[in-house]
Formats: sequence, C-alpha cells, structure tokens
Amino acid sequence: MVENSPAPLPERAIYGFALFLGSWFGFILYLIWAYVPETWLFSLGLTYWPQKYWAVALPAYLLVAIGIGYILLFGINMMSTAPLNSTHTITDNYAKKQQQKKFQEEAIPALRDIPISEFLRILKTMLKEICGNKGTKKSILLSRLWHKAQ
Amino acid sequence: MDGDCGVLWGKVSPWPLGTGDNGVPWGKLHPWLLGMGDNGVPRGQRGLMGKAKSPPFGDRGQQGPMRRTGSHENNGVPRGKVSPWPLGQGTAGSREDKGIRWGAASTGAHGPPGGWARRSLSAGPAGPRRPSPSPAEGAGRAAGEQRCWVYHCSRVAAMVLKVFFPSCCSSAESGILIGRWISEQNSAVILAVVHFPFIPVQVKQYVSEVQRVTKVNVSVLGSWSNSKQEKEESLSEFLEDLGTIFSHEPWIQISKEGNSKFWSCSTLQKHSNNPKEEEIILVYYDQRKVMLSHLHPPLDTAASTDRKADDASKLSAIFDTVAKSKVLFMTDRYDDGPIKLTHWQSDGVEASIIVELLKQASVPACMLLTFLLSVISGICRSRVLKFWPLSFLWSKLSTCEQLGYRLQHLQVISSNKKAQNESQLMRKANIFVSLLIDVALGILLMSWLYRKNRIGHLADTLIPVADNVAEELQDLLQWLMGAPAGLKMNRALDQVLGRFFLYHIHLWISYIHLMSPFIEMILWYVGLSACLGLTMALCILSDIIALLTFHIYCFYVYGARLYCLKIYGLSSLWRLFRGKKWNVLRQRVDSCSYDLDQLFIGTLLFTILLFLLPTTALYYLVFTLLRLLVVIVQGLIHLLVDLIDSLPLYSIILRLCRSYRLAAGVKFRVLEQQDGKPLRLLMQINPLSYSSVVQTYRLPTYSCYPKDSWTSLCKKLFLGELIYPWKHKGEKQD
Amino acid sequence: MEERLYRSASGAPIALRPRQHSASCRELAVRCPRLQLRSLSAVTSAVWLAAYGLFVLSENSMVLSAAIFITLIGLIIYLHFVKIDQESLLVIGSLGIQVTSSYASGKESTTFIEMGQVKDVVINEAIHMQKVIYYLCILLQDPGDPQGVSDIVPLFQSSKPRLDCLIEVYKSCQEILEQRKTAPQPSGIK
Amino acid sequence: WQKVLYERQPFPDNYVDQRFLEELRKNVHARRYRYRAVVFQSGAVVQQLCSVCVFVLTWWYMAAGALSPQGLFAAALASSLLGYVLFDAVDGGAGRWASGRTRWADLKSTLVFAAFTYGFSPVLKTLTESISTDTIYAMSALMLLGHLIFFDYGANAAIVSSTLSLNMAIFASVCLASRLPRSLHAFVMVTFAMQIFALWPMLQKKLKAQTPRCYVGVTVLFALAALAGLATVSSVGAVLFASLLLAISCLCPYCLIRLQLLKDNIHGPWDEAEIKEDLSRFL
Repeated sequence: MVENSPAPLPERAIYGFALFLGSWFGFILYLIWAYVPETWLFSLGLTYWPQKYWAVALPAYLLVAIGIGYILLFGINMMSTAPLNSTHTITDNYAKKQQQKKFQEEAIPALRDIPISEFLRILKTMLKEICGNKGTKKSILLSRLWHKAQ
Repeated sequence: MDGDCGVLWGKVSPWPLGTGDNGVPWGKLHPWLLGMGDNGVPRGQRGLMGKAKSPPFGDRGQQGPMRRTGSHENNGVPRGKVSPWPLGQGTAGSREDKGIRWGAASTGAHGPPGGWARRSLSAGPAGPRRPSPSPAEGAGRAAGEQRCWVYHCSRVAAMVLKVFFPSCCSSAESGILIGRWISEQNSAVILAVVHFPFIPVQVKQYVSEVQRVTKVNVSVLGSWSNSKQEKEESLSEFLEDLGTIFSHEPWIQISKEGNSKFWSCSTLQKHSNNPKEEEIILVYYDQRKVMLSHLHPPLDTAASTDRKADDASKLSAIFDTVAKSKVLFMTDRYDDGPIKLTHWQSDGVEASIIVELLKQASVPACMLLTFLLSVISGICRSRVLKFWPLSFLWSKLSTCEQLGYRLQHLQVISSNKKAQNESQLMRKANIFVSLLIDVALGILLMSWLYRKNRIGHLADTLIPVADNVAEELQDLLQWLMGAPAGLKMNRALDQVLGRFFLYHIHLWISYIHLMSPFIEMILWYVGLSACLGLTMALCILSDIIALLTFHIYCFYVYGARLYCLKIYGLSSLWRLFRGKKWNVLRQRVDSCSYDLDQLFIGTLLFTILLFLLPTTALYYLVFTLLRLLVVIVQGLIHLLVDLIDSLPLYSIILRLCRSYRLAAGVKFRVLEQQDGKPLRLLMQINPLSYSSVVQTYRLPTYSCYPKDSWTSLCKKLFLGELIYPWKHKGEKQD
Repeated sequence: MEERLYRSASGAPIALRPRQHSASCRELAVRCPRLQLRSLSAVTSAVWLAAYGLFVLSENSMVLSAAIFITLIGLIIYLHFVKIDQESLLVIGSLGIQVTSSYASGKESTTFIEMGQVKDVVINEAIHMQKVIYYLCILLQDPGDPQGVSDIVPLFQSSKPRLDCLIEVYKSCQEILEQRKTAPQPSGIK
Repeated sequence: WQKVLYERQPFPDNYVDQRFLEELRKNVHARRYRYRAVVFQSGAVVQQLCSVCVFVLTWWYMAAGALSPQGLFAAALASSLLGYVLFDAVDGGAGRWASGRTRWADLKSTLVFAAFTYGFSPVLKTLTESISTDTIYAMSALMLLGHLIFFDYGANAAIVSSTLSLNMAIFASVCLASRLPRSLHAFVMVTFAMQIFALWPMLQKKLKAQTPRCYVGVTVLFALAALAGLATVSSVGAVLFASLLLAISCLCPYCLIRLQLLKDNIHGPWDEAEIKEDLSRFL
C-alpha cells in the first residue's frame, strides 16, 4: 500500500507543502488573535474570535498534558514489564518453539536458545579465561560462547 | 528352578547383585516375604507376583539376574537401591530359604517372559559381584532417551545420608532404631527406639505386624546407644553385632555420650567395596506435629495414585510415613508387650469415650435428617415448580437460592458416608461451623426483633419511606424536564420522556398504598425466617429491597434501552460518516464506497441522533446512578451472606490454635555443631498463611452477583447494556 | 566468618555473611542497613509539624491525636510488614533451599524449596522500576517438562545486591548444587 | 574487508571502508514542476474555497431574509438540470455508459433524497434550538474546514477521503440549516448544499478532464462571482478572500517550485523501516 511505505512520494510532498503553509498560516493567525487588540480587529469587521483567555490557557494546558503524559507513559511501562518472578524474564513462547527443533548430526545446528543456567555456567568459565587480557573484544567473546554452546 | 533365576527389580539398570543368594522381587511385596519367612507359606497372592513388572517403586528399582547357589551365608543378603531388607537372617535363614525360593519361582512362572529375558540379557555383562563404576550413568543409558539427565541430577540423592530423628527419643535408653528407609532419597525416617533387652525374633515379628497394619515398610534401621557414663567397649561391639542380625544396609549407628548435644553417627556398609565416608545429616522432628499435620497443597488422590511413586516429593513421603504409622504410636505406655519402645505417646483414651458415645448417637439423628432432607428436596424438584414463570422467579429471588444452598449443606453434613480424605473432612467441619454460627446469629437477630414491637415500628416507617422515595423521584423528574444543570436538552424529547416516567411513578404510589395494610403482617411472618439463619433473613431483606425499588429498575431499563439504541446507531453511522463499514466476516472495519443518497441519509440521521444524545444520556445517567445505589446495597448484603456462607471458620480456628495442623511446608534451623560430628538440623513446620487457608478451604457459593471486572462493568455502563445483580443465564454456562 | 561489604542496586551499603555449616550446607545472609534513627525522627517530626500546622488552622485537637495515632500505626506496619533487616539463603545439599527474610520487628517468613523442585539457581536480569537490574533467582522444575521452568523465586528482593555480590552468592550456591550432580549414587547399592 | 559480521576480520565491528557510500542516490522521486501546470492544478483548491464561500453567502442571505427559499429552489433546480445535461454532453455519454448507471436510478436517488429532506426538515428546525448559536457556528466552521482538508483535489494521499469530506459538508449544512427561520428554508438549504458540495465537484472533475480551457474559464468566473457576492456582505472579507485566492493560485505554486531546489532525499543500500500493520484502522 502507498500509505505504509515511508518513501518521499510527490503527492506526499505536496501535502507536506500544504501542511507547511497551513502551519505557518495558523501560527500567524494565532499571533494575531493573541496580540492584536480586539478593538482593532472589530473595527476591521473580524468579530468571530474565541476569547483571548484561551490564547494563554491552551498552551498552558498543553504543557501540563505533556507532563502528565510522561507520568502516564512511565506508569504504562511499569505495568507492562513482567514482574521479577515471572518466567517471561527467562523465556518466552518463541524460545519454546525453537527448542522443538531436532538436532541433526553433521549439519549446521539450528539457531536455538541457550538455557539461562547453561549460559551462566559457560559465562563463568569464560570470565575466568578473559580476566587476564582485557583487550578481548565482545564480539570474540560472543563467538566463543556460540561455539561452546554447540 | 534351581538354575538361574532372573528377578525383576524394576526397570532402570542392570545390576550386579549380591554374592549369590536369594532372588526376591522387592518393592511393595516385602510384607509377604516376611510373612513367608515366618510361616513358610506365602501370604500374598501369587498372581500379584507377576505384576511385579511395574512395582510402585519401579522407577527407582533395579533388575538383574540372580545367581542362586543355595548357600546360606548370613551376610549374603541381596541388597538394592530400593529397599534393602532384613531377609535371610542368621537364625531363620535356612528355614526361610525355601519359602523365598518358592516366591521367586512363582515370579518366574507368572511374569511375562519376553521383557524378562531382554532385561536379563542387557544385565548380563555386568555380571555378579562386580561393582559398577558409575551406576547413575549406567542406569541412564539402560533406561534410554526418555530418562534424561535432569532426572538424575534432581532426583538421585547425593552421598548425603539424612536421618530424621524424632526429638522425643533423644533421651531414650539404648536400643535399636525402627523406621522406614527411603532409598530413593537416601534417607531414614526413625519412628521409634526399641530398648534392650529384646529377642530378635520378637522384634521381627513386631515389625512385620506393624508393616501389615500400617502398610509402611517399617524395618530395623540401626542402633542407638545412649551412654550416660563413659563409653563401654562391649556395648559398641554388641551394637555392631546387632547389625549382622538385623541386616540392613546401611546400618546406622547413632550414639549419644553423656549429656552432650553432639551425637556421633556412623553407618556400616558391610558389602561396600567403596569405603568412602558418607556425610550424615541429622534432622530432628517433632513426631506428634508431623504426624498430625496435613501438608499443603493436598495431592489430588486421583492424579497421585499413578504418579505417587516417582513424583511425590521427599517431604510428603516423610510426612506420609509418620502419619501412616499412627497405629504404632497408639499403643499404650503401660501396655506390657514383649518389646519396650520409645516414641511419642498419645494421651489417655478416657475422653474419647464420650466422643464415641456422641458418634453412636449421631447416626440415627443423621439418618432421620437425611430422610427429611430427601423428602424436601424431592418436593423442590417436583415438576410443578419447574414451569416457566415460576422457575424464572425462583432463579431471581435470592432467598430461594440461599434456601437451596443451605439444603445442600445439610445434606452433606448428614450423609452417613465417611469422609474419604482430609480435605473432605475439613469441608464438612467448615460447613458445620458456618451453619452453626449462621443459625446462632439468626436467633440473636430474631430475639432482638420480636421484643418491644419492633416489627410494628419497622412496618410503620417502611411505608412513608417508600412514599418519600417516590416523591423524591417525582421532584427529580420535574427538574430533569426543565433545564437541569444548565444543560442544553432537546425540549420536545425531554417532555415526552418526563411525562412517561411521571405516569409510572403515579402507578407505583397507588400500588404502595394498596399494599400498606398488609405490610406489618408480612414482616411478622418473614421475620420468623431468621431462625433458619442470619443469611436467610438477609436474603429476604435483599429481596424486599428489590421489590420496593421496582420502579427505579423500570426507569433504568427504559433509559438504558433507549440509550443503547442511540449508541449503537451512532457508532454504526459514525463508521458511515468516515466512509467505513463493519465487516462481519472478518470482524474488522473496512473502507467502503457508499452511494450519494446513502451518505446523505446516514449523515442526516447521524446529526439528528447526535443532537438528541445528551437528553437521553442525561436520563440514562440519573437512573443508572439510582440503580447502582440499589445494586450496591444489595451487593453489600450479598457480600455479607457470601462471607458467612463461604468462610472456612473451622480451618481458620485450626490454624489459629493448632498452627501445625495445616502445614505449607517445613523450615529448618541449623543447630549448633561441632567439627567431625554430623550436621544437626531442626525441622519445624511452616504453617499455612491465613490467606491461603481461606483460599484452599473456601466453600463454594452460588454467588449470585456477576463476576464482572471493573473495566467490563464500565464498558457495559457506557454502552448502555443492562447490568444485573444476578448472573445471566448465558454466563452461567461459562 | 567475616562479613563482606557490598552495595545494593540503589547504592545503600549491605553486608554479605557466608557461613559454612558443613560440606553440603551453607548459609548466605545479606543484611540491609538498619532503620536510621535520624530518618525515623525526621519523618515523625515532619508529620507532627504538619499536624500542628493543621491544628493551628482548624483549632481542633483531634488532628494532633490522629497524627500521633497514624504515626504509631504506620511505624508498626512499617516495621512488621515492610522493613526487612536480613535476608538469608540456606542451601542444604540433597535436602533443599530455604529462603528466610526477617523483618525489623523480628518476624520471620520462611520458604523451603525441596531439592527435587529446584532446577537451578541463576543470576537473571530484568527490567524493574524503569531500569535493568540483576537479581538472583531459583528456577523451579516443571514437573511435566524436564527442560521447562514452572516458576521463578527471586531472592534478596528487598536488599537487591549488585552483581559483584550476586556472583559471590551464585558461586557458593553452585558449589553445593554441583555436588548433587556429580555425586555418585548412594553406596548402599554397590 | 567484507561487509559481513559472521566472519572474523581484523577490524572493529563498526568499521566501514571507502565503498560504503557508493550506492547512495539522491532525490530519486523528485519531480520537476512547471509553473503553469501547478497553477492549473491549484484551480481545484480555488474552486472548493469558492464553493464554501458561496454556500455560506447563500445561508447568510437566507438567514437575513434577503433570499426567498422558493427563488433559491427554482435557481438551484434550473442550474442542476443544466448541469445534468452538461454532465452527459461533455463526454458524449461515455462516462455514463462506463459506469452503467441508468437515468431511472438517478431519478430514484433524487426522489429519495428530496423526500427524506422534506420529511426531516421540521425535525431539523427544532433539533438545535436549545444549543447556542456560537456553538453551531463553531461546529459548522470546523466541519467546513474539515471538508476542505479531506477533499479529493486529485492527489493520491492517505489523508484524502471524499466520503468524509462530503459528510462533513452535509453535517455543516444541517447545522446551519437548523438556524434558519422556517422548515422550508432548511429544506432548500440542505438541497443547495447537496448540489454545491456533491454534484458541482463531479461536473468540475469531468470538465477538467475533457475541456481544460473551459474549466479555467469556469473557475475564474466562479471565483469572481463568489468575490462579488462576498463584497456585498463585507468588503474586508472580500479583500481577504481575494488575497487568499491569489496567494493560492499564484504565490503558492511559485513557492513550491522554489522549494523543490532545497530537496535533499537520500536513498541507499539500507532498509527503511516500514510499518506493516494497517494504520488506517485507527483513523
């Protein structure tokens, strides 16, 4: 579909241009509404304006809403993280699927999860090994880990 | 039958057995074998021998060929991982041999030859007398893939020997230890101490007697020496000799010197080629508490029968052993038996005579009650009451529900059937206590009500209250028909709705006035129901409230229906407004191109509905609030009723006074220790928390309030779906 | 044995005290900092000052008595249900693992997990309060599935030691847990 | 050096060499615009603005009582008949043949439309009487703005939805019609709204496709008419509106073409994140 691809299409560019103009127009309108005295506007015959009170109140509300949004976001994050005693902190449904793959001799082994206890055991021996030379890079550590896990 | 005779031990691993003696199938069959040893005749059914193919301990046991040479060596005892047994002992050895041989032969005859031969073959190379270097590994390989490594690392006990020692026996005189050897956990549960002097044959007889009664593999496990003074050399030698009489592997020797807290403990392995020192842990336990306690969560009896052997946890095995050998502890202290024992003593039996009498007396009472109840329930189930309007009425009146519920309870209590397990017993007791308290509270209420003509006062206040409610409603409607709270309502619709509701209230008031002369009489009779229990009175109160606020319910239903219609119309027209439509097949919103006239009419209707929505919503809101008030009052009453109905008071009192009876598990305390002496632990019972007591023993109620979550309730309120204090028919099936 | 000092995830000083009871029995206790008299008196005086302010405004002496009452009740609840002084882990090879947490009031809550249920003791990392923390946990064996984990019991929940302390505890736990894996079968069957 | 991570190489993981930017492309989708073409295309916007202006003016006159509903109805009927004939005449009936729509269907929808509007017009009259006039004005203004935003000006973008645009215009017309003195006024107002917001753009589109020159003429005439009408009500409004139209048709195309020079899109051998889920269901 056209809508989902992020490519900069010409139609999109035109609407972007319109948005650009519109936002400028809106901003100027806001400035006029907020700063030009009402009597001047009324003398021109432009009477249909909202109260000036809202010119200040709306941005203030918006700022407070952003602040509350942060708090809400934090709350939602905390609600959606698994508690410490949940098994989802060590495995999930996809991991289980991978476990079901059969191991074949003499073939490139299928990608699979290393159970956490096995991983820690390997890590423990590895750490002893690495302690000596600090220059070892993380990628090498990981690749070794990979080979050991096979 | 004097050749090779392979005996089925289990199925795990081929095993080099003993020095060439008697082949005996072990497992649950031990009691018979002992019996055979005594009489020379097998007591058990022969047929069962064949079934030893899958003994209850099958997973732990081993199997292997057995070479019988016919010699009667005292120490030539077959041992296994399962349950080493004092078989073929010195004195009785030659006589018993015959019987055991018969047993083995019959096993051979009845057992399925196929599986047998295969197992013998696989066991062959191991050969007799040769110790297997790593039995665990061998077992794993032989058992094949399905027995993976986790099994071994989690289940097979390490080199640590655990001795569970009753703390009441710590001051007992020297003797031998009787208990159960749980080989798969490498632990010994000591049940009692048999004092010197004794005659070995009598002890064996006693042990076999206990086995027969308790169905627990009680055996002599080791020796116990409690020397007040310096250590006597002769005694220790004697103790070692005992080990040869009651051959048990390993032979546990515990000795206490003086008043020292630190006991020395050692094991004797006569046939071990591996004289490695074992680590021993002494665990003290309170025999009485462990016997009486009930470990949670209780195993499901149906599920546990087949899995019990391999799945029962260690602790439950220990608890089970102690609880089953209750009979052992019931023997009177002053009973003059041939054997002197030390263990926990039950207190006297005098008080239980009264209990027995009560039990006897309760039987006819229960029978009578059962008969009456069956008659009542028969009437209730009769077909006359099942016709549509009546059954509908019954299901909506909480009084009827409560009545049925209590009837069920009474039936449970009065049934003559013995409770099958602990939890059923607990349930009965809980029901009984809750019923008792209910009735007591009800009678208290009644005695308060029928004094000083309180019923009359109540009736006198009830009618004005109902009148008052109706008047308040009228005022509310008048206010709504104006411009309530400065809201902009559609005047025409507002007037129509207001008049409609006013007419209803008018009807209601006349109905109340028609009823008023009879109210007091009705209340008087209804009050009598309190003697059936407080819950009954509360249910009737709830029903009366429901009847007296029927007009509010009606308004609510009208308002909700109208509002619901509007919301549904608006939601579908809003989709049309955006050029979308609901795809029923794929359960989602699809875009759709409408015709011009469709669009026009849809938008026109959308506009009209949108502008009429505030009026309807206001009426709906006001009446929903009123309805919610009534529902909350009713809900509180039902909550109280449910609380009385479902609270497991007996269990809670038990937890309060005898906290060890309901055990969530155990906890260990490490006792002071000395180098070179075994580790000493004190096992205490960890009582179940109150919340889990309530959760486990909560009595199920008919719970007539809906189990909606708050969000779904809010959603229902917003969409204008009807909320009821009772369950819908459709929901009941879920 | 001597105590070793570490820091918790929030930076508070904690002390780890390992005790070897026997070859297969080891206790590891983590002690949290005790309740500071300073902070206690600060909170109390803050509440009482606020109550006094309200009293001056409303001239109702109920406010003062309510404040005292609330402080006392709050303190009792805090000491009895919230503030954990020490968390200890008792690993007994071949028997099980016992987790004890003792509250400031002296109340102890204990859970014992049998060795048969224990699959492993591991260091896990998880998101907790908007940050990633390491914590030690016991994996419980799923009875149906030998590879599976049925539940996780987090350890040292209130003190939340940092990784260096956790590694220390992890190593000593593994020493005992490995005994049960490498050990041959009981000699009774040899 | 190879651009792979699975082999061991003597470079850090984040290393890249000189060839990295070889495949970079710039402004692949950029289009060269010509001023005249852009001005021609902006005619659609001008037309729609003028339609809204004419509609509001008509309502104004009706509310003031300067325009009788019968007169407006007659004029609207005549113009729509003319338009109907023109609609078929412009392409010689090819479009009708392609769509397969019969005249009977046209008549039927006209009848349905007229009957419903006539039947509901008394309801419309009382519908909003308790709601303040300012609220109604604000609502109509918002709806008309929405109509302008979502209108299909011929560009294929996600925001375009002609259904929504039309519905918003109808909603605005119903709101405004309910402020008129009598139900006949309301009926005529809604009818007129249908003509100017639903039928007139269809005719325009056909004109634009078939006879571009004629379309330009019609646009200019329509804009002038709208301006003239506005001038009779408010001269300041007319000046502002005229400047708006000029800005849209002359200044904005120039601006657009100038801004094309600043375009700086880069495309390369990387995958851009793509939202697979259909976001339109949230709209």
